[in-house]
Amino acid sequence: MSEFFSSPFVVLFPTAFFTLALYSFLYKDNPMFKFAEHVFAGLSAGYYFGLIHHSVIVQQLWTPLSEGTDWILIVPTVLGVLLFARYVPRIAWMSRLSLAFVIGSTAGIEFIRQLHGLILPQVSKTLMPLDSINNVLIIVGVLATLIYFYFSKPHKGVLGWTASAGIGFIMVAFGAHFGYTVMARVSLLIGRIQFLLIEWLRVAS
Amino acid sequence: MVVAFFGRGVVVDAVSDEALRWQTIVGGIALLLGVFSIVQVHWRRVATRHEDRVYSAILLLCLAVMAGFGVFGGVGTGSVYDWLFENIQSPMMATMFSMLAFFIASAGYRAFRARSVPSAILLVTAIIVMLGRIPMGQYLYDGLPGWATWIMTVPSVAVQRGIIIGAALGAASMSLRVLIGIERTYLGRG
Amino acid sequence: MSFWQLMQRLDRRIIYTLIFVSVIIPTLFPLKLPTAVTPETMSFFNAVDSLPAGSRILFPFDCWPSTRAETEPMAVAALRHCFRKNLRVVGLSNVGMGGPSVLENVMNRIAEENGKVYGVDYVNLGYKANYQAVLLGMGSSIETIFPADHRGTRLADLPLMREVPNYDSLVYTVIVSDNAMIDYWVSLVNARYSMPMVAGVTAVMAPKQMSYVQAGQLQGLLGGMKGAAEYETLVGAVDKANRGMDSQSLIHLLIIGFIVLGNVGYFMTRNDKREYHGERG
Amino acid sequence: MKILSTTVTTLLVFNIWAATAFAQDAAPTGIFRFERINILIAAVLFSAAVLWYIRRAVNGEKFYIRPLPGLSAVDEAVGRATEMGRPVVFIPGTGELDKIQTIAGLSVLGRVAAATARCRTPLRVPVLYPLPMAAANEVVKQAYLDEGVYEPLDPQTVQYVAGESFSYSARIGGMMLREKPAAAIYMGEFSAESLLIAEMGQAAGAIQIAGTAEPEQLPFFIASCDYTLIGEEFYAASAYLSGEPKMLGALRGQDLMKIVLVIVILGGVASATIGWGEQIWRSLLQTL
Repeated sequence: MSEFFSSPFVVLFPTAFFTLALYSFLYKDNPMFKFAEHVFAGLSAGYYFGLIHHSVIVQQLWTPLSEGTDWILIVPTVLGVLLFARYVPRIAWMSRLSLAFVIGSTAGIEFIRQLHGLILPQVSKTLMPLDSINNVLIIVGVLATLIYFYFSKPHKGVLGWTASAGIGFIMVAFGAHFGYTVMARVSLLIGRIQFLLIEWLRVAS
Repeated sequence: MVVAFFGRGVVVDAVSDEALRWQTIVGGIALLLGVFSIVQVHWRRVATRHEDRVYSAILLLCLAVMAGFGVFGGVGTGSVYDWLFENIQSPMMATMFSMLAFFIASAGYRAFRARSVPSAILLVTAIIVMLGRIPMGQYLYDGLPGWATWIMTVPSVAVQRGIIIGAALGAASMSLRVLIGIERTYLGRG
Repeated sequence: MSFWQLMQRLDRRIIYTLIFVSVIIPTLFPLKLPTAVTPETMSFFNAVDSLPAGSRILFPFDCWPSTRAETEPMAVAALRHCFRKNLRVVGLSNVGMGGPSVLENVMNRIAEENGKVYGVDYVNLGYKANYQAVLLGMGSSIETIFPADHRGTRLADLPLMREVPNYDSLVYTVIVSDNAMIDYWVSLVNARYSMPMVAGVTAVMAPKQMSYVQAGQLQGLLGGMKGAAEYETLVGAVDKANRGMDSQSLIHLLIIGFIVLGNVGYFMTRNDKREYHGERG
Repeated sequence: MKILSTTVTTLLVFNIWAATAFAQDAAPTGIFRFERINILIAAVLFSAAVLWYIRRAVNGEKFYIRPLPGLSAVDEAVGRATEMGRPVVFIPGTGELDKIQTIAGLSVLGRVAAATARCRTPLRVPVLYPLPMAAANEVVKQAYLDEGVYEPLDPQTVQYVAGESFSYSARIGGMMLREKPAAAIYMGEFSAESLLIAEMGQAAGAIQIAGTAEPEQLPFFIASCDYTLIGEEFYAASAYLSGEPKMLGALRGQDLMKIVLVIVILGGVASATIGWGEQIWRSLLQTL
């Protein structure tokens, strides 16, 4: 009896159950999927809560504050607490201050990052001599794609012609990427089926 | 403008580091808002005897259990928190991820119709690359895997680069619009 | 409704069922479809095959459990090859969650199969945070970075590790990676310590990594499950990857078949648009 | 409101200043990083181009902007939802608020929320992270107020649903099948869950409009959605939808920079090919 309870079938039963419950959704919505879906959402929110509690609230906020080394952290704490102002109608606008801080700093950081980290290096990589078919194609492809995004004129004449070349290139790239990704996604499915058939049911080896 | 990026020194670096650290902390505290939201929605379902109230109760229970163990019961290997993650949550993540195998097939089947020249190009490259990836394709025509790799390393790279440059221009312009305050739906139009 | 109209708007569940079947059948009954070996896999095999017996190699397994279906077969085939050639393997992982335990599991299984002893023929160093410090630090002293192995044994108590103070005593590196760690291995360890290396990466990453192969920074490359299957064939131990490739071939052909049928249907019924409302833009 | 704007402006000035932490590498000493002067020039040029066109727009100049089919579809989608009496789902991506794509998505949300408020069509905004949720809440609340809808927001409108992207997708899938939204709009940063969400929406019969700057996810949106905004088009979406001259002016400035980049590429390629002067172009673009 105890052998049965320590068999992989029983030990892995919860894992297998939830795996099958999620797959059942592919057929149609059903109580088993609904159950799994809500358990999944609850667990993951709880997991995230635990994670943030330890890695942010305790490690980055509480510890430095309680050691009295980093008083400046009171400012983000206040900004964080201000987010809850929206539950008090009279001071609800204050929660926007915190959001303005985050959105503003993001915009500031991104403005330079896009120029420094993306535009300049990507353009720089494209400055290649026209000494092979591949180089020519890459340069033409980059230019055509870029021109496809030009907003200020209708896509007619030379611009229209270039933009059509651009959309052609884009479709080649997207088709290729799509086809290429099939294998990676099927691998994931194979992994789950191998779990069910080999590790759990042990009907194959 | 943008002094810190071009300047250096103790004060400047400290301020910029601080901004990122603050974002993390504000985000951490905001998590409580998220929990408020989830509890508000599902508690109401339980209280108003909504048809899905049982599921909502299950969700709240799982949330409480997982968060409770996470905060009070330790998170290391061998803890309940870790066990629940390893045996329930993580396999469910893998299962959802693997559903993409089905969806990539249904999406491809439905969308890849040669209705226009661009969609015909899309369709043909997708088929060439798919054939180039499997041994069967190589038996059909020896050069197929080479073609597939060439498409991935030449035209595809060019397009990625074009999209990245274009998107970066768009993102920089977006940031600028936020910074000078003309793009602020998030603060109202006042 | 004609056959071609039917082919145009097949219920998605029929597609799902066929995909399930295409995975389940080869898992239960291997079809043993042939695999053709690509040059990158061939050079991966040759590089490992030409190492003299007894050589010490580094074996980083930088993978998340979610890509296990692709990465584990590569690790299995590579370790089989190494142990059969009597190489001695120092494993580690730069992915904290799940990496070291999958590696431990695979190493023990393949070692047992080949009669290899832990501590003498192979070691699993486990995981340490801050990969840049790990990769560079191991160049001067492995023991400073990993005072103990994954099982908690001090390195001084492991005969293999006594012979390996740093990268100088390791002749080769075989990497299995599902993330950008591979870039750091190439740009830090290959570039600074001129450590020769080969790598197995996921299918999605493979095209980008080809540039390292062309530049000679990687001496060979396994791309995803396909690379693993080819390598299994070369090592002469057909296993999960080949079975997986059977499913892969079936599903790829299935999708291509559906797309072709859908298109034939589209052209056959293009003229009677009134009956067809299944699709938008 | 005045005080608020002033505070925000102060914060923004501070933030531009703070906008750096990602580049703290060791470099030669000195107060000013002269090796980065090219980036300063690029930043100034870019800002100047955008600001100049905004100024011209404010002075009443009209600019032509090529129509984007995906965007005219937004109104159509909201209209369809109203007719059918079913909700509109909006997902501002699955990124944190520290991603510019999330902010761009939220700007589009403002326009969509205004449209749904006008038609009194229910809106569902499930969000993956708490901070974007708080921001989405403000955006929707403001849009409703601007359209004269004063009832308090239903907590179901903007909601936090799960702690990580796969459980999030599972919840979205369930929601799609049960509530059967008439329209689904996905604008923001997405990773692998893009196709999960879009196929589930497709199965639920929603008209779908997507926009993202992730090159990896675009093929899946193209396959699964009715309209897809690619990269730069996605960032331009909120400007298009607002129709404000200032915003369209900004797009014009961005286009001018595009022409500059095309010229730089052509010039650099020509130099590299004839083997003369390549270094000048390279030093223009170097990033240290």
